[in-house]
Amino acid sequence: MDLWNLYSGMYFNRLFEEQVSNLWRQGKISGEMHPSIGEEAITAGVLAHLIEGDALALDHRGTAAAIMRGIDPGALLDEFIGLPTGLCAGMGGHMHLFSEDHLLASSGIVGASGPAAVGFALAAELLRPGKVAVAFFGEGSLNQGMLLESFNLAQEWQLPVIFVCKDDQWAITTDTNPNVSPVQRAQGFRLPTSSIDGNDLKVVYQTAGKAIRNAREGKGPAFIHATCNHPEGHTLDNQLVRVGRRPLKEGMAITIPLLKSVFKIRGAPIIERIRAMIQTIKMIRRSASHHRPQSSDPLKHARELLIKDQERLDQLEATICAEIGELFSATGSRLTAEDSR
Amino acid sequence: MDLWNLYSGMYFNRLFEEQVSNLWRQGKISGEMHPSIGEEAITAGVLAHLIEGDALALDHRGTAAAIMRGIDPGALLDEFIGLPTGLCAGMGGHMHLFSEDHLLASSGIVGASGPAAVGFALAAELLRPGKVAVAFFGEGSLNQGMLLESFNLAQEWQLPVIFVCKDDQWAITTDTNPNVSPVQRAQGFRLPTSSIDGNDLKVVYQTAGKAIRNAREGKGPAFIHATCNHPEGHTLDNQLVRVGRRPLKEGMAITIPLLKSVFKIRGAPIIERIRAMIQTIKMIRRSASHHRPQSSDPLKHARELLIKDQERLDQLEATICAEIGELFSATGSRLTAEDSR
Amino acid sequence: MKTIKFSAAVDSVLAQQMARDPRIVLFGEDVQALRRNLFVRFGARRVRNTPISESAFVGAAVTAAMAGLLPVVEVYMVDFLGVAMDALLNHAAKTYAFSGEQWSVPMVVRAPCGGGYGDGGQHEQSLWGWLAHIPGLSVVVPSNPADAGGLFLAALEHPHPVIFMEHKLLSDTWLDFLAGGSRSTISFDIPTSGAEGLVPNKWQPIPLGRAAVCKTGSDLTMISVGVGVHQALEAAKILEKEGISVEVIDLRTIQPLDLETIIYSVDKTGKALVIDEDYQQFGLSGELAAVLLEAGINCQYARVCTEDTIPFNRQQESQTLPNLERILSAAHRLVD
Amino acid sequence: MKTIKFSAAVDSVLAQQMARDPRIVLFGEDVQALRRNLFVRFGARRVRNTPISESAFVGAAVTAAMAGLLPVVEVYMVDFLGVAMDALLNHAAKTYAFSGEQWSVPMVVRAPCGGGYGDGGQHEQSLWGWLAHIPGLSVVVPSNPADAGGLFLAALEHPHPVIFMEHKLLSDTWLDFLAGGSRSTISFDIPTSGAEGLVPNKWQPIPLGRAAVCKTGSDLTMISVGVGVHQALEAAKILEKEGISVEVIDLRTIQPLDLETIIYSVDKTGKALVIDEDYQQFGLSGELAAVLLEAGINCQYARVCTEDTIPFNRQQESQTLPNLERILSAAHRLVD
Ligand SMILES: Cc1ncc(C[n+]2csc(CCOP(=O)(O)OP(=O)(O)O)c2C)c(N)n1
Ligand SMILES: Cc1ncc(C[n+]2csc(CCOP(=O)(O)OP(=O)(O)O)c2C)c(N)n1
Ligand SMILES: [Mg+2]
Ligand SMILES: [Mg+2]
Repeated sequence: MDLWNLYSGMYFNRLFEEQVSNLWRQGKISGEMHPSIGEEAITAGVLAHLIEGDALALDHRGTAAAIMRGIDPGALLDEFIGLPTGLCAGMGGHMHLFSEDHLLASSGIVGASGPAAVGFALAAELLRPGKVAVAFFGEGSLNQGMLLESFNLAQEWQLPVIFVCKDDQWAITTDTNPNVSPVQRAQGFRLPTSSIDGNDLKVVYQTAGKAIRNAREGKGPAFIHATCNHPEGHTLDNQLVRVGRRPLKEGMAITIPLLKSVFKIRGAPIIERIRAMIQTIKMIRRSASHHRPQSSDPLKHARELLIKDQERLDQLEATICAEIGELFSATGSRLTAEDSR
Repeated sequence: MDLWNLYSGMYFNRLFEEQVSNLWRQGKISGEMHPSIGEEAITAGVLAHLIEGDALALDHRGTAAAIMRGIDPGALLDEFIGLPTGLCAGMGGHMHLFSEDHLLASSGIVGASGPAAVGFALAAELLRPGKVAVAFFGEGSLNQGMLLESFNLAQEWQLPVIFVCKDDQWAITTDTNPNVSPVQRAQGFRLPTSSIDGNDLKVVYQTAGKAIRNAREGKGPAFIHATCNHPEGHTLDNQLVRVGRRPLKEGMAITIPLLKSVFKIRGAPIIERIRAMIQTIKMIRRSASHHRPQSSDPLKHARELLIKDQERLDQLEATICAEIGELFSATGSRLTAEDSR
Repeated sequence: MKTIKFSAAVDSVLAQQMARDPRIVLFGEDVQALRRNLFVRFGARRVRNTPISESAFVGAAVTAAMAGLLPVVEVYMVDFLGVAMDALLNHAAKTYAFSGEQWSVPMVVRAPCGGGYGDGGQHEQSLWGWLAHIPGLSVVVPSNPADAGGLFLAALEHPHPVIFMEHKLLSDTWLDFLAGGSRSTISFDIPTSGAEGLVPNKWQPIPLGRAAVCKTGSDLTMISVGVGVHQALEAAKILEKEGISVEVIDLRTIQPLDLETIIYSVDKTGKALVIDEDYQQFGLSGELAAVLLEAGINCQYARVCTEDTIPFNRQQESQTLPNLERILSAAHRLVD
Repeated sequence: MKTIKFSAAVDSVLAQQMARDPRIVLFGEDVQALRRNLFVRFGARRVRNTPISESAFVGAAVTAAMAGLLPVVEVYMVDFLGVAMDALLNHAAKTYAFSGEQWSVPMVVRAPCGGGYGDGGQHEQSLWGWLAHIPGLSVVVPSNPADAGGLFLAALEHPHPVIFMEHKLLSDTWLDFLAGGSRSTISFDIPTSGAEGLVPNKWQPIPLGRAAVCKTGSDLTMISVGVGVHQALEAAKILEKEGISVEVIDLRTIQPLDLETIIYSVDKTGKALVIDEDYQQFGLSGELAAVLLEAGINCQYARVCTEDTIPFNRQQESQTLPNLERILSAAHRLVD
């Protein structure tokens, strides 16, 4: 495992997405924005094992995987902005990344990465023996029928698919039922499973390595459950996160109508209303405590593994910082030039 | 458990469906025909516990359940024929049976009975506390996303749904992968499960009783896996069954083109072809051995429990026989009268 | 009369009716958060979060309706009905017919639709003409708060399944949620009179199948729905200055169509311009041509619709969705 | 030239192309049995049974195509695409556009369609106009063995997704399978020249988007597809005896439409009668009206389509699907 190399991809992605977030906040990127910040160790640990000819099926949160798979960051950035010079000529945006060269496809439809990986793996079996397909998806997607079907199909056809569930415990505003075990669900389809701390790069690397090796050898699919945390919440600046971060300003906008509603005549018995109110407050609180920088940050974690060689680390980070700076300032001036036209 | 009563429903259904099969062969019923002959013990054992206000979601093979739930056999028969006097005014046919009075709905879409039962159960929880919903489906349906999703939804909402998987080991021409355990799959969704011999009326009765009692008491959904056999195969007179029964005549029609194809130049390596040929022959053989009357016939089984009182049994059967005779001869003459008009 | 916002109008009718009619239940992903004001008032039994399992919960709504409830089932976007299409196509739409018209399915699917905020082609579709193809479904697309409330009330009173679509450009809550609308740095082409407007003090149902003539005119009839209605009105204003008198019809419901209003108007003007944000081919714009021809109206006809997958790039997006420029040039071609 | 049956023509092209092009794989429920002649020749790697998981395996076909295969994915009936609609609507149809036209999806969905054999409304739908609404999908509906083979070859050569539909009334194998067609006691209204017919010794692709003029005439143009073409020809024969000269157009592909042929013919006859087994509203019949009006053709127009959920009852079924009687009376109304 070349830790330096992996860390450098993770670090690059973090800075990249932070800058993307800025651009988004500046209104240079339209629509929603689902950062993958926080899942860098999962991405790096899995992708470290991929070789040319392997395929990747991504969900709505595919930035880190696209970056670490080697897609040109400039093309990616331009795609996010929607420029003709983007990876997909500005047609897709951050949820619809496609690169035939990398056999990389993403989708904004929850669960779609499962069938997509199965199709990629089928092509691998017939055209590129020894190659594999990886599907990334969140734990919320485990409720989407097509993903469940794809577990079974991969198993029936014994295809080289690695299903990677990035469990951040949230699906937008819904925090995962703690009684649900993703691993148990995957076992229902006879998939070999592992459940790991997705913030721990080494563990991800080892687990993914084994699964991918097996898949290459024709031993069929596997399921990896890896926990993580998305400090930005579901999308940049979504209401839940805003309330968590600016409780006074944003909280009031939510609280006043809530209080009005809870006291309206006609409705559920008071006890049910109180329960609903408490549940709502709890959900907002939990969201606030989850959706902020965490001590478990995978980047911090990985960094500690390298801190022994502080000098090299500093240099690496400085280099990447400079690269990112260059990329974004170039793009920034291009955008400004266009704006003024 | 009123064995006599249950047996009488089973016996009635068997004769009813045999007569229906005759009418179908006579061309009086159009389209496909999926007999439920062979699953009478499952139906009887489960339905014995249902009371007014309980709901039933059926698949394409719903005749036995409709009969034993108390739908007027005359209306059912007319529906199968497509008469305006049918249960659904002849609009649905045997795959689309609907009775609001019985809260009974069926669908020809594989897996649809799962979501349907969840909706019925939701209405039960809110409008008819203590009432339950039963979903019947085959083991092939366990691969359909919406059914899997419905397991989870019923569990999340803790609804009174009893999911009953009638495992006949076949989905049309596909015999079940013996490595797949329906129970394991259901456990993936945290459903309490039982796996039983669906030809054994007593066992079905006891297992279903417990599951339904729990559901009524608000303890949530359950999954019952019950084996059975459909001696008629997937549909009446389908090609696989015909080949099994009339190997000479029907077999040749299949074999000649097969042989021609297997020896065509260009195609898979010979070893793969031979494997495919063997698999095809095996499949036809297995179908032939499955799709004929079995010693495990649930009716025989149930009958043995009553044989002590041979006299009463004879009388019961004679009565039912007469009822069926009357029903079908009346319908027969109506049809003839219409034909001659 | 009071002034409220588009989605607030729907929510207000929903709250009013939930208070009156205990059969109404609301479910969908995150609705306890998205409709939190209903949640804290009506509780967890009637306002339910679902897993991300559209085919199961839309399917469940069908039988819940059949068994006595009146489900309002909400999906994040109409685009995501792809995964639940069987429940609509083969169950919601067909049960009444299959049962010999004995058992009906009173349910409402509430679905945001439409584009114009840069979210890409899997999240900005309209699909109203597509859904209306299926016999047994009604499809409602309001263009302003008053219609949204009145039509939603009618949808709740309708004994058969209704797809109720809220254009995201008209809904401040959806724009906040899906377009980062809270950013001061981004702006959208929001039709102000559609996003916010006067509504009656007491809601009255607006019958399904009744179009609104938003503006009368004599030279040309523009027929549209949703955001397109506002574009048509804007175009009409400009054309009016050129001396072209435009009649603007807001269909309000796609299925059933208000044939009478459509035919009467085009018969009068002799020219029909359909502005349809849904895909052009095999959809609403075609159906309007057919009903005109069937009525024996010989007219000049043009359409401005969405012809392709909607691009993410904002400029191309606005070229692909109907826009003022395309509407004006089509109108000119018709009139010259 | 030789005479073969409808589905055999498709199978024959499929076998020929599988022998030539190793990228072609075939999968679907029970295809190892249903296409057993291909199975024993091409083996289990290329002819694959699937579980009953349409959304997974149609979805998988999309990326399999993107990664270098040419999947022919078979579903039991077009009606069942309801459960797989997301794969078509949001993936197969959109990937080429999303990728900036850099990555295409060469796949063929083979789906039996149509009614007239008494199998009920969830199993007899046509849905071709519905599918054609989605930009990015081609939709092919042949009416005879020669077209079936030639169009299937073109579908295999097409770089984008094609829905290839086989009308069950034209396919003896599907009728056996789904209608108990092996019974001597039952009969269907099978268009004989559609179910069996002459085909070329060497298959040539028939380009998508090229209609066939099956019969020329001067008073009235009938436009149809699939079984409707045969009904139109039958009606034309009867009308001819009354002195009414009918031109009959077989569209063959719904998407793309052959505008030229349609417009030329209706311009000539001044009268268009659309016979469409798919649902009437918001579909093919409407689109044809629109393209005629857009071309500035002022014509008389009528349509005979399926207006409602298809009843199981054979008599009502035949009243609901287009039939000769309805076609003749519509033609008379147009001509008188
Ligand atoms: C079929 C479908 N339903 C709903 C949505 C809306 N949606 C987008 S992301 C998301 C939550 C996904 O949760 P998870 O899979 O855990 O991924 P996460 O966002 O937490 O990384 C939902 C509901 C969608 N895109 N597709
Ligand atoms: C969504 C869908 N796909 C395919 C079919 C065609 N089909 C009808 S029954 C059936 C097999 C069902 O097998 P199983 O659930 O085991 O029930 P069984 O017929 O064995 O009782 C199939 C594939 C369908 N009706 N619906
Ligand atoms: Mg998540
Ligand atoms: Mg079975």
